[in-house]
Amino acid sequence: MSAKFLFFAQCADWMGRKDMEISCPNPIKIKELLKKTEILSPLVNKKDFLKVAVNQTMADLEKEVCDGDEVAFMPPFSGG
Amino acid sequence: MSAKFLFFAQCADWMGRKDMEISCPNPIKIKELLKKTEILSPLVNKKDFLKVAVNQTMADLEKEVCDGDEVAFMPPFSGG
Amino acid sequence: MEMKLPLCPLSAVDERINLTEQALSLDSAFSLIRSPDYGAVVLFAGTVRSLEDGKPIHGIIYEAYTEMAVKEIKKIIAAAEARWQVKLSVQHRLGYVPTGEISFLVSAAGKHRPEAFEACRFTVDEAKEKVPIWKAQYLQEKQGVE
Amino acid sequence: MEMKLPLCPLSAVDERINLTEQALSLDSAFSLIRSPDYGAVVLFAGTVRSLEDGKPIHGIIYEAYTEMAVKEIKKIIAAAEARWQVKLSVQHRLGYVPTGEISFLVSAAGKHRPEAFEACRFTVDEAKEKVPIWKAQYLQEKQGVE
Repeated sequence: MSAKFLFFAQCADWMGRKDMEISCPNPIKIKELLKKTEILSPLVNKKDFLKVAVNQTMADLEKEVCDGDEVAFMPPFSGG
Repeated sequence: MSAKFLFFAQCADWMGRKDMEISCPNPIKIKELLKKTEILSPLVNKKDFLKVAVNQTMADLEKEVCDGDEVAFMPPFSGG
Repeated sequence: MEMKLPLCPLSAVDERINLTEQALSLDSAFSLIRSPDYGAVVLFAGTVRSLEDGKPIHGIIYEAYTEMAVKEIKKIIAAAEARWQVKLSVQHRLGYVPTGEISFLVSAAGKHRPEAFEACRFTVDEAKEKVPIWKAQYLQEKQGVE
Repeated sequence: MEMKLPLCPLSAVDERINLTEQALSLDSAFSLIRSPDYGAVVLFAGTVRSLEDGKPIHGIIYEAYTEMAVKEIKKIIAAAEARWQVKLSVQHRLGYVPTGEISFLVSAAGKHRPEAFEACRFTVDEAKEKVPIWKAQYLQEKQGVE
């Protein structure tokens, strides 16, 4: 399976990119994905600060990512 | 002495005019003026409903009208 | 280029009070009170509804005791600006105002949301109670100007 | 000629949500929600202040997760319109917004004052909490675009 990852605002700064595709063999919880995917390591020590959405709906780190999902990592919202 | 009287909104309808000068010998309370001045009689039975201002400041019927005052008779405000 | 605008110079309040027969504009009201010091602006627009007492109307004629109205609005603005550290504008349209258009416009700029909302609402409520303005005539649909 | 407009047809909500790089206008927002059925409109404009953390700035760059932002705004509008019987518009400017200009604009039209004020305030608070939009960059005065 593979999923599309989006990085917004400071998350894009930490990642050095705004989006990417990540492949992995099976559906996997976001917290596992963060642990096991080297390229996501810049986000690991920001875990308590991160907001995560899966398919444009807020999710927590227990949420499982499936094939074709859109996963967004975001800092706290500051619009207004 | 004489004072200038103004009639707004429905008060102007009842009086058939928007303003007038009224002369009287001495300073006089508004409630006495209403009682004694024939031309103000259309307002007498509206007393509980009337708002009165003297020199552009809200007043009650006990207020004394003096020479040169501007006295306004008004229905309840309905702006907005 | 830090421009610290003074908070509501008293001399400037006159231009933020407007009783007029012209149409009222929200963007113009905003420009009267905007400042780089303020992050929150709340505006209230009272508009003429198409039904009065269940009868269709095409407009309302508003009338004011103008000199007293301006004095009362000044008192309300002074009270609200002192209480919330905001900058206010109060405008009311006079004469014929067609259905759907703005008759009454209060704008409040403050540093943050709460004071802008509270000052705007306070000023709207106070103005409705204390400013000598009237709906002098309802102009009914079908019958034309009565 | 009594025109009873339907309350917030669901198909029309899209045009009342606007995430744009263009300047926001209060008069245009008003025209999105006005109706002869409503007598009270409350608008909230968030504006860019000239100081951020004590430092003078000349603007902010806003960024959004646009698709999700629109979905979240729709949820908030649906909740507020059901609760207060109002009609709402939510707009946010994206990209570079200069100091003093409007970044965020919420408009609420209702029959009477209380529901227009309450629905506007609720929508502002909810949007700030739930809509994925960020101040991505503060552009400091003197140093130019950093």
